[in-house]
Amino acid sequence: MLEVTALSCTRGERNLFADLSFGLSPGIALRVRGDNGSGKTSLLRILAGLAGAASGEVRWNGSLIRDLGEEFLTKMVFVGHANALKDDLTAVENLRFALALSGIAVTEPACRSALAEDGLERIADLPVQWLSQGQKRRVALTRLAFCGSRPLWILDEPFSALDGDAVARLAKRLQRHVGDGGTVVLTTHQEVELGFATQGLELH
Amino acid sequence: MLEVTALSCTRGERNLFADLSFGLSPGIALRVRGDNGSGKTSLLRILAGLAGAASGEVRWNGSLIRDLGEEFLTKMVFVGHANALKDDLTAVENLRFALALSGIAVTEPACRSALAEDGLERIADLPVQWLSQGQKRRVALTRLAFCGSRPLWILDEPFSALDGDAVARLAKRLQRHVGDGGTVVLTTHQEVELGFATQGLELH
Amino acid sequence: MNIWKYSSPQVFYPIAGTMVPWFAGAAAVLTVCGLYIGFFVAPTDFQQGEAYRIIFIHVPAAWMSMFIYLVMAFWAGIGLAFNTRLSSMMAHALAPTGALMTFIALWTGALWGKPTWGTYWVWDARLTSELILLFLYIGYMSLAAAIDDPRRADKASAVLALVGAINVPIIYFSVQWWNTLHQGASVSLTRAPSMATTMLTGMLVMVFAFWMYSIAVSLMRLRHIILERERKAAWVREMYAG
Amino acid sequence: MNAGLIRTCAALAARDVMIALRRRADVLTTFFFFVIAVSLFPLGVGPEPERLQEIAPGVVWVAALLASMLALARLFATDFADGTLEQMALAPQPLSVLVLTKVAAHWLTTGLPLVVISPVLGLQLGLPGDALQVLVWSLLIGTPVLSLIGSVGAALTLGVRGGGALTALLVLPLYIPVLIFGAGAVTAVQAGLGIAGQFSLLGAILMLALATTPWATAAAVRIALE
Amino acid sequence: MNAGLIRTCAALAARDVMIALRRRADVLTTFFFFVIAVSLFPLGVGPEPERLQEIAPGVVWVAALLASMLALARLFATDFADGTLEQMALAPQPLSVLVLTKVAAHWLTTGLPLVVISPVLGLQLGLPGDALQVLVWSLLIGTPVLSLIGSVGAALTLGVRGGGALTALLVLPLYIPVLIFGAGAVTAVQAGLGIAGQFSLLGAILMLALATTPWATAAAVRIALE
Ligand code: HEM
Ligand SMILES: Nc1ncnc2c1ncn2[C@@H]1O[C@H](COP(=O)(O)OP(=O)(O)OP(=O)(O)O)[C@@H](O)[C@H]1O
Ligand SMILES: Nc1ncnc2c1ncn2[C@@H]1O[C@H](COP(=O)(O)OP(=O)(O)OP(=O)(O)O)[C@@H](O)[C@H]1O
Ligand SMILES: [Mg+2]
Ligand SMILES: [Mg+2]
Repeated sequence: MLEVTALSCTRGERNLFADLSFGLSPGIALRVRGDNGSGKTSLLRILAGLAGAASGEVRWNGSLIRDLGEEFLTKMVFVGHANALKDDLTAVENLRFALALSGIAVTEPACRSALAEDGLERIADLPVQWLSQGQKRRVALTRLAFCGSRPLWILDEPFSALDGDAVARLAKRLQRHVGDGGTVVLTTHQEVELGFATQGLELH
Repeated sequence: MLEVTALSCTRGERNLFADLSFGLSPGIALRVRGDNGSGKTSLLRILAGLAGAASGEVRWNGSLIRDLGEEFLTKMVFVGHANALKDDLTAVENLRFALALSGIAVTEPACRSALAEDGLERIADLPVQWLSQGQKRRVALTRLAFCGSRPLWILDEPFSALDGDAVARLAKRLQRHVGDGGTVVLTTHQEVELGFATQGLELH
Repeated sequence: MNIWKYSSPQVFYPIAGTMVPWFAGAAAVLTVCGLYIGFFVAPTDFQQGEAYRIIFIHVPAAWMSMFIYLVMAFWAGIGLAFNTRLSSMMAHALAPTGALMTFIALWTGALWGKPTWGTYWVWDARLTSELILLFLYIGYMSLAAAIDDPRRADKASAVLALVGAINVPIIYFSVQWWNTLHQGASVSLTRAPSMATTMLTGMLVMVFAFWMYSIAVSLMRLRHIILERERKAAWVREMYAG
Repeated sequence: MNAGLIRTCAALAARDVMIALRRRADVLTTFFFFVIAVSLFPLGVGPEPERLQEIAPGVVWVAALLASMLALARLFATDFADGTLEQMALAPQPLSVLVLTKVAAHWLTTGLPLVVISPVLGLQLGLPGDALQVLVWSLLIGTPVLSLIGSVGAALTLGVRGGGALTALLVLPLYIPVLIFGAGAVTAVQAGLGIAGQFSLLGAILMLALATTPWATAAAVRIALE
Repeated sequence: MNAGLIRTCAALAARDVMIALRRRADVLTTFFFFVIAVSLFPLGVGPEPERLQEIAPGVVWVAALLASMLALARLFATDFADGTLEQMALAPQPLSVLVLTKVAAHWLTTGLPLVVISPVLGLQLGLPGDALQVLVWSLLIGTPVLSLIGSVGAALTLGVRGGGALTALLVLPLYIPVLIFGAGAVTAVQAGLGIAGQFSLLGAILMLALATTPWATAAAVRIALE
């Protein structure tokens, strides 16, 4: 259960949003909409605890995420604009390390098959620097395959650079997660039909 | 008139496409489709003369672009995945320098009004590092406003990260350019209706 | 009444305004007295002749250079911990004065070194660590200057200030830890001072003069910083409207 | 929990070392920089053996110091640019420990090689056997301190105007004590004096750095990500 | 065409200088680094004035080399990462000239300040007046060479793995002649010898670098973009 109360965020002289409040119970997906620069990324980073808000609180199951600290981090995955991939490592290596970092230990074969499921078997052993824009994004997103146990997913423009199939596949994954009682917060400018109901939040 | 004959491209062990041939007469837009990693970016970079092809030739008005050299570069603009913006400079400064670099001298007021036209007046004087993903992309694309005189536009995923209005605005700009007898080569995974006929090219 | 209300720039700005003249005045008076004692009352030193009179500038400057750094680090730390805007501003306001004091200590010390040690500069522990102090001040200021977002600048420079604080004890005890050219503490609370009382009084008066000066200047700078940071705030607008 | 922490750190260290080995560029440049910087001195200063021998400790130490400082540029910068640092901050493990791990890996790939090659360079400058030993030991204790202190500066300057040079400005002053005791130990043994003092001080500094810098660096990283 | 070339280069230079000034810290700190690096040597080597004076030329020159190396890291890297380099390659102007412009701007903002401050540092190390003059002149001719040679290395290491590293390491040794003659000139004047030889050689190296490196760098850039 994610609760946001009276959240406001300022960047430099601009107030992006003020006094924002909403709650997300399990099995709900929130889709943050808004023009470029309306503050979607800023909001998501605050929800993930990466940035601080000018005022207001973010609570997870009743307690402030600041106080929860690492406990909250074991409940959450964040995929931002940046892919967090190392150019010199192969897709498999990147996936393994990314998961290890977020405290999820997986075997190499597991990574391999997860990549294969996402249609990336051919490039599983290429250094990421050689991959195409969309392939990189997809490698970064493959992490989600192992994050079913984490209730809260925060995804910033996950569909950007993905081709049709990849979009569909990701949408299905999100659908499954929400179906299993997970919570998803995402932004996207693309008109993808997610195949499940989303609560909407419009920033101006 | 852009002609491509028997073009093939290999990356490492993979050949992305082989023996590709097509011609684009003025007033035609080519939309390159294909899954992630099918070779769209590679093709566009070859057309722009940034990368070399394994075999085959690219001709502009009959002569090889390699031989035309700088003359060809005065006929073409390329907007790639990367925005080519300097974090420390403001949007206006970035725009001016980008244009100066491609040999187009413009006054600062001109840049300012061009940015305003694209709905960026508020951030015209912010250092680019503070801008949102989409705002950066839009600043990079504003260059096109001054490139009407350049027949060939090569755009890689121009619509990525743009909000609805921005997409529409860019589509209109492309439409005008094609209407004026320009040639546009672009890739996009989004289903944007461009409002003008495009020749399609599918890579596998 | 709660003391916290003073931690708001809006409240503190006028208070600082009223305090500045007093400290400035005190600084002026004390300096005159101190210099008078130092250059006319105090006797000529039997071994160093007149050169020793530099002490009346050198020692106060040297002490302030270290003390101001500690105060700066303290406020910076408070700002980092409770992110109270005002304390970070205080830290920024203190830095230039501290750097100036350090520079004066180095400069006068070097001038003093020529007659006494026969050289302007030796790479001895105290001199070196004092030089490091200057570098730390410069680093603190350039880091703060290099970051546009004030909130981030405060925090980042605070971390640096705290890490650098380790250097101050090194400066102070360097004379005891290593056998240096530089002489050890001749003034201490535990034992009787080992210098002529007139010299001592003169020096102490100058020390207080430097204190007053530092406080006055820092407060003035603080007021500028407050205005600069809060220029968008309502109260500043009103102040200038009315 | 604890096992998880160890696993995470192991993975992180393994990753950094692997990357360093993949792009040999970074490791080799630091290393060669050190070698060349030292070898330059006989050229810059002139070949008189006894003079070279006199300045040898200082030269080697300063070169080591500058080399490890040059390497700092790559400690966090790439991770910051590609979003990995973000993910580190989001890892359910104390960031200070993760940072410490990164610094350790960094030292393994940039600091240790310097220590290993140093006797050769010392010889080249005509240091006698006992001085060589002391040189190696002093570097072995000293270079980790350099990496630790440096990490604070590197983190503070992330994404900040001023880049590597600003880092240098911030950390070099803090390096000076290490330099004084490190080089001091070697000169002392050359002069036939005791070296216990310098080494106990170096040790103390190392402990202090280990105890404090990880927190400072972690704080700086969080600030940079804000 | 030609007018266009000049306009483009002017714009490019203006941009780079402006960025450098925006990051005022950048310019300042390259030179603070230089200052601090020089100040470090006495600490390592010991305070004896006459010895310091002897090694002063080598010290200042090595420090200058390190400083300009530090600054070089940022010559192309950011332009490469954000796609500006791509656009430079697509500019309807000879890439080698554009590259040369960039290097010039880079030298103006990082090399020149070193030259300007160098006499102060020489003084700190006890160099006499005539030696100071020679030092400044040698740096004035030498630092541009460092920037030019360095640009090749900087371009070679762009994005490339393994191989690029080694080629970059081949560039590092190219600094050596500059150092030998640069520092050599100062030591020569200290020893009361003629300096014409060193300076004519430095000049020759500068000419050679001007004539060759822009092409090499341009080629390296194109390779990196492929
Ligand atoms: C650049 C050179 C010098 C520097 C950086 C320097 C630095 C300092 C510092 C930091 C202090 C305050 C610490 C303390 O009180 O223990 C100090 C105090 C003092 N310095 Fe210097 N000094 C320099 C040169 C000299 C010289 C040449 C003399 C005279 C021979 C001198 C005489 C003193 C005295 C008498 C004190 C007061 C010590 C006390 O009463 O506690 N200093 N100096
Ligand atoms: N220092 C600053 N001064 C003024 N405005 C700032 C500053 N820093 C950031 N901004 C503004 O804050 C906003 C950041 O928005 P954010 O990145 O959250 O947008 P977004 O909704 O993610 O946009 P996009 O859809 O393009 O990703 C931008 O409009 C930017 O112009
Ligand atoms: N050295 C290499 N070895 C093998 N394959 C390589 C190598 N370098 C690049 N590739 C492959 O070449 C392709 C490059 O494709 P390109 O970037 O043109 O794709 P794209 O069509 O633009 O994809 P996207 O839609 O994701 O942008 C990728 O599939 C990549 O895996
Ligand atoms: Mg965004
Ligand atoms: Mg692509």
